Amino acid sequence: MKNFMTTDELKEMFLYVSQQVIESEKFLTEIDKKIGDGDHGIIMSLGFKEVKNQLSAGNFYCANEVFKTIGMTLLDTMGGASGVLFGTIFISGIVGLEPVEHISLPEFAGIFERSLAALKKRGKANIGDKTMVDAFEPAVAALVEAADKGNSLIDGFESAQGRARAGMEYTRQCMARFGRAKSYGRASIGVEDAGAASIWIIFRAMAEWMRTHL
Amino acid sequence: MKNFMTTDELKEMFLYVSQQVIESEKFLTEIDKKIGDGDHGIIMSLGFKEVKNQLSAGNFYCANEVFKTIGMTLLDTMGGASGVLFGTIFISGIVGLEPVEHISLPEFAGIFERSLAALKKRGKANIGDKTMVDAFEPAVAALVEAADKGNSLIDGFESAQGRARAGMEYTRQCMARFGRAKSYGRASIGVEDAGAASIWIIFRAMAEWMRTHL
Amino acid sequence: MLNKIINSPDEIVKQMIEGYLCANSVLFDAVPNTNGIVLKEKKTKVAIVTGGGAGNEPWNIGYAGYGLADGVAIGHVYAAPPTRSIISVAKATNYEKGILFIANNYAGDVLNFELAAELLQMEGIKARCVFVSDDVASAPPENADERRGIAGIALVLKIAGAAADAGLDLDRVEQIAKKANRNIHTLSATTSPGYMPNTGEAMFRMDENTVEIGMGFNGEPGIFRMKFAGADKIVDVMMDYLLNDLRAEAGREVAVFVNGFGLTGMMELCIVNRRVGQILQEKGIVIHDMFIDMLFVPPGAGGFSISLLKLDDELKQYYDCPAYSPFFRKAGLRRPGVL
Amino acid sequence: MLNKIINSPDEIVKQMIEGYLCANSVLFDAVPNTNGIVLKEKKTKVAIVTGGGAGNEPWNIGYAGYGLADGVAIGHVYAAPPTRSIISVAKATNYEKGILFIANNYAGDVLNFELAAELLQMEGIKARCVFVSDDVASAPPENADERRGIAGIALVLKIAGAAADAGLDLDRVEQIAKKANRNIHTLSATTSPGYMPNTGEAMFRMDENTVEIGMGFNGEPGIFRMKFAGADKIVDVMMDYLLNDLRAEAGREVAVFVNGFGLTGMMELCIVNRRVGQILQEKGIVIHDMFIDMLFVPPGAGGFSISLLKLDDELKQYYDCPAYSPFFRKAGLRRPGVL
Ligand SMILES: Nc1ncnc2c1ncn2[C@@H]1O[C@H](COP(=O)(O)OP(=O)(O)O)[C@@H](O)[C@H]1O
Ligand SMILES: Nc1ncnc2c1ncn2[C@@H]1O[C@H](COP(=O)(O)OP(=O)(O)O)[C@@H](O)[C@H]1O
Ligand SMILES: [Mg+2]
Ligand SMILES: [Mg+2]
Ligand SMILES: [Mg+2]
Ligand SMILES: [Mg+2]
Repeated sequence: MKNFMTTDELKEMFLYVSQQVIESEKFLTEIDKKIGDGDHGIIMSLGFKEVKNQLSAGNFYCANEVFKTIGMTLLDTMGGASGVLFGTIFISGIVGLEPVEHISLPEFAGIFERSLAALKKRGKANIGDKTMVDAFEPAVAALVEAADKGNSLIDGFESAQGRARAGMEYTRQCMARFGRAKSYGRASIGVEDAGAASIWIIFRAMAEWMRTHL
Repeated sequence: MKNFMTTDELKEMFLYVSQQVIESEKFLTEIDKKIGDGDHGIIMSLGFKEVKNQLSAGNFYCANEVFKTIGMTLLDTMGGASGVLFGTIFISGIVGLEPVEHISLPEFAGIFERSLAALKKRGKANIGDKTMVDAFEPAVAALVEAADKGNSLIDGFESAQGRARAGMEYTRQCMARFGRAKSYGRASIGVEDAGAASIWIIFRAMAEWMRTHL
Repeated sequence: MLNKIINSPDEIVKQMIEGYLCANSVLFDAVPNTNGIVLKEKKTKVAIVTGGGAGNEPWNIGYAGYGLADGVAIGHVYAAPPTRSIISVAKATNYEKGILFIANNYAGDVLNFELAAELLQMEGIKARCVFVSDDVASAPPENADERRGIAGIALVLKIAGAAADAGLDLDRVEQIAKKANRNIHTLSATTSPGYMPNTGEAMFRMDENTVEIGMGFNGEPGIFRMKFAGADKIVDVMMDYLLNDLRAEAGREVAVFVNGFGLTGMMELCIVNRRVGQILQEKGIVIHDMFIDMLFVPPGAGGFSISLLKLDDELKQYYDCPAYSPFFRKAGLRRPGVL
Repeated sequence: MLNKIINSPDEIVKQMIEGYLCANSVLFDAVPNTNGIVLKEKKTKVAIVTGGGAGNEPWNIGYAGYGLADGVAIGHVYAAPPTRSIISVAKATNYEKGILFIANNYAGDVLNFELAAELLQMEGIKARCVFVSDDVASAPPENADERRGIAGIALVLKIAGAAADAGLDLDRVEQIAKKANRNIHTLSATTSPGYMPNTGEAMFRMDENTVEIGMGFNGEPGIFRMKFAGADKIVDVMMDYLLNDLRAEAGREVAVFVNGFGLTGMMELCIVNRRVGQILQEKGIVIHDMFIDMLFVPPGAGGFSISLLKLDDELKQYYDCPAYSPFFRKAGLRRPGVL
């Protein structure tokens, strides 16, 4: 098994991720309807449909370009709270980064670590506030830990997707403090957060792709 | 059994008639809803509520005044097609008539005969057009026949209410050619006409009052 | 059953008028002892008086205004106003130049407005009636004068109002109103039934997933039923029928009014309007003006109507004038944005 | 499930804009490559740009106009517009005097409009944001800046639009918009749930015979629930809460805006308005103006909102100006009937 990805492979992986998000439209919308406004699945799917178009159409000479294209496309097409936030997740991690042609676990960990910081700065949410941060922060921590330990790429992502999932499940017990869900107060307890679910779907899809293609 | 009514009795009878119409609101509205706009019961009831007020409040020295008060009140308060038409039924029969203090069958027959003519002139409907004419014309004919034969007041009205009822039932087989029901075309067949039902309710109430009070 | 936000079915028309006047006392007076309102301003011109049953607001309470009617007589829910009420409203206007009654062509309205006109004439007041019959679904072209009136009355009134404001006499205003009525053709699509404004009961039953074209607003059957299809498909079918009835050749100028029912939102109406515009453009019919509003609103019903008004220079001149009532506001076409 | 008169959920916003522009091409241009419109007229003045998720039309497509916003960025259904879209709309206005963004206080709108303002500032374009937070049910007075924005944005925009038209600079227009926002307090009553504009699904479930006070338009729980009661009872409860929050003493002047949801008709709104007027009169609060409209319309939902705007001389001066958009028309108060 390879322990890195070429820029082309990265693009292929994110095409697969896009497809998985698109197919989760109903699932995400159902969650968002319970304690939100029911648009999350729709705009995630709209955003990633366009990501698919942009990635398929483009030629990328480095990983940075792939991330940037995804981030800008999400920022430009999605709207909603999650448009900015998912845009941030893909863009902020590569700001100032030297072109990376072959991306391996340490780079992934570094990129997502920086974007986590940007996300928290922009959105002001912390763990326990029932947002995508609850899934993203532990997933990023898993990547960093795995990179520090010198684990393999695939191990890093398997662990990250598991932690994202646990984070998503953890949001069930939290009371929402951001976004529309906040209005539900204590009634938001018991339901997952839609943004956290999206994070898990993305990490799960990345791990899946790596498992079958590397 | 008396064979005439005093002006006071006439007023009492129409108070009873009003009450019967008011209590038929739902029944009439249901009919009008099937092939009309569902307002017939409501406006009949509104009109006759006000008739009750006006009759209770007034002192009448002749039958003409009672008829006129009822007719003007209906004309002023009901609206709809039936406001004008029921107004006509009570007003047009007494136009130019000498004051009548004691009213008996020939006067009733004469009044309603004239108002039938006015109604048909105004509304242009004839027997078979599925309107109140289908109930009113045979009821009036019954009064005229009974008066011609020298029958009693009560016999005249018993026969009139029976013919009004038969007329109302006959409307079931007719296709509407006037009013909103016209739009239903052949679909109006099978349903009674609301205005014809009102006519029957009025004649039935008159006969009932006479039977129990004269 | 729908909970209606009212206090009592018997009082709804009276309380509606009180609430409307509470917000608009600068413009209108109540007509004493009846359900009617009149403009405070009493210009010396032909007075336009309209009216009809309550229930499809803003028609008719919202049709009194500048460049519109001078007074409105409001009947009970779906019942034409009583003759007396029409007369009282008429007498509260400045009627020295005569009165033009404009109402919809329903038995009750015709009976009451005609009787009111007769009684006023007996008093020496000039009064005429025009009954709007724009609903192409309600009778074939050869019996066009038997057609019901629906959303088109908004434009007939607006044109007559402008003609009266322009100082034309009763004969001319009447002629122009009649021409506007002949030239305006409306067809509606109903996708779900409305609710009685006084009781909240469903007005009729309708199969889900059906669209009925030309249904009366109380559920009177239309000309045909189709399975629910996208907006464009519904509009295509309607425009076909409507254009066939209108007989507007390419190059002819028309005004278009897309009117929404209670349950159908502005988003849907814009999408409908888009297709109407495309079709007219394809046929080479010239769109002089196009507007989307909710002026004749069967409460709680899903659906809309399309009105096409064939214009000539005379009608255009009056059509282009601004009109203002708190519920019926249309800017003039000569200076956009100025009512 | 309600059949929505649309063509495809993915295309509704785009097609809505096309249909709106088809009717109103004299006034507006489409902003290329995004869902946005701008006024054709480019006055030299502070540019006002608004936007938000589609779905509650006429908000926000109908809020671009004279005396209103110069441009509107329209997001997908219930989703804030993308930052890029806001920037594109902003750049299509005449922004030389700076841009004031006015949006509602939802996470998505705040994130996107703030980011747009930051990015514009980086390009040297002056841009500020005001987020409207009028929904008194969504947070207690001590956290008033956390409140959601609902129908009140109509008046904040209208006031800011008039201030910009009057030639005030960006600082002053921003201050006035913020003051208007502080002074406007809205409370809503929901009697039945709305339907998703794109799918026709019921937005949430609600017990029949219940009224929920202060519910968010997507079904976010309100402050209390009551058994359905007559219009006056509902208004009494709402006005109590609202006046307590507003702290308007007797003699204070207010403007009143009664806004209807999709399923509730003008008749009901007039009856609601009647009671609002009675209560204000009883309390000695001076009604400077009162209007009934449907400007923020959760589609298919039953209910309404009441907005009270506390006025001072400065706000009144701008409040009184006319505003005109095809879907949001309010005559000026100085010459009734003139937009
Ligand atoms: N301040 C925030 N920080 C991080 N995530 C947030 C924040 N606000 C909202 N979110 C995330 O956004 C998701 C909602 O996104 P979406 O439904 O697309 O937007 P909207 O709330 O505008 O409808 C929530 O489930 C939550 O995970
Ligand atoms: N031209 C007419 N001549 C006689 N009766 C008529 C005529 N038009 C309507 N009607 C009667 O009026 C009744 C309907 O009255 P109503 O429901 O009160 O008025 P509307 O049709 O205006 O709603 C019909 O049932 C019919 O009996
Ligand atoms: Mg959402
Ligand atoms: Mg009827
Ligand atoms: Mg009727
Ligand atoms: Mg949203």
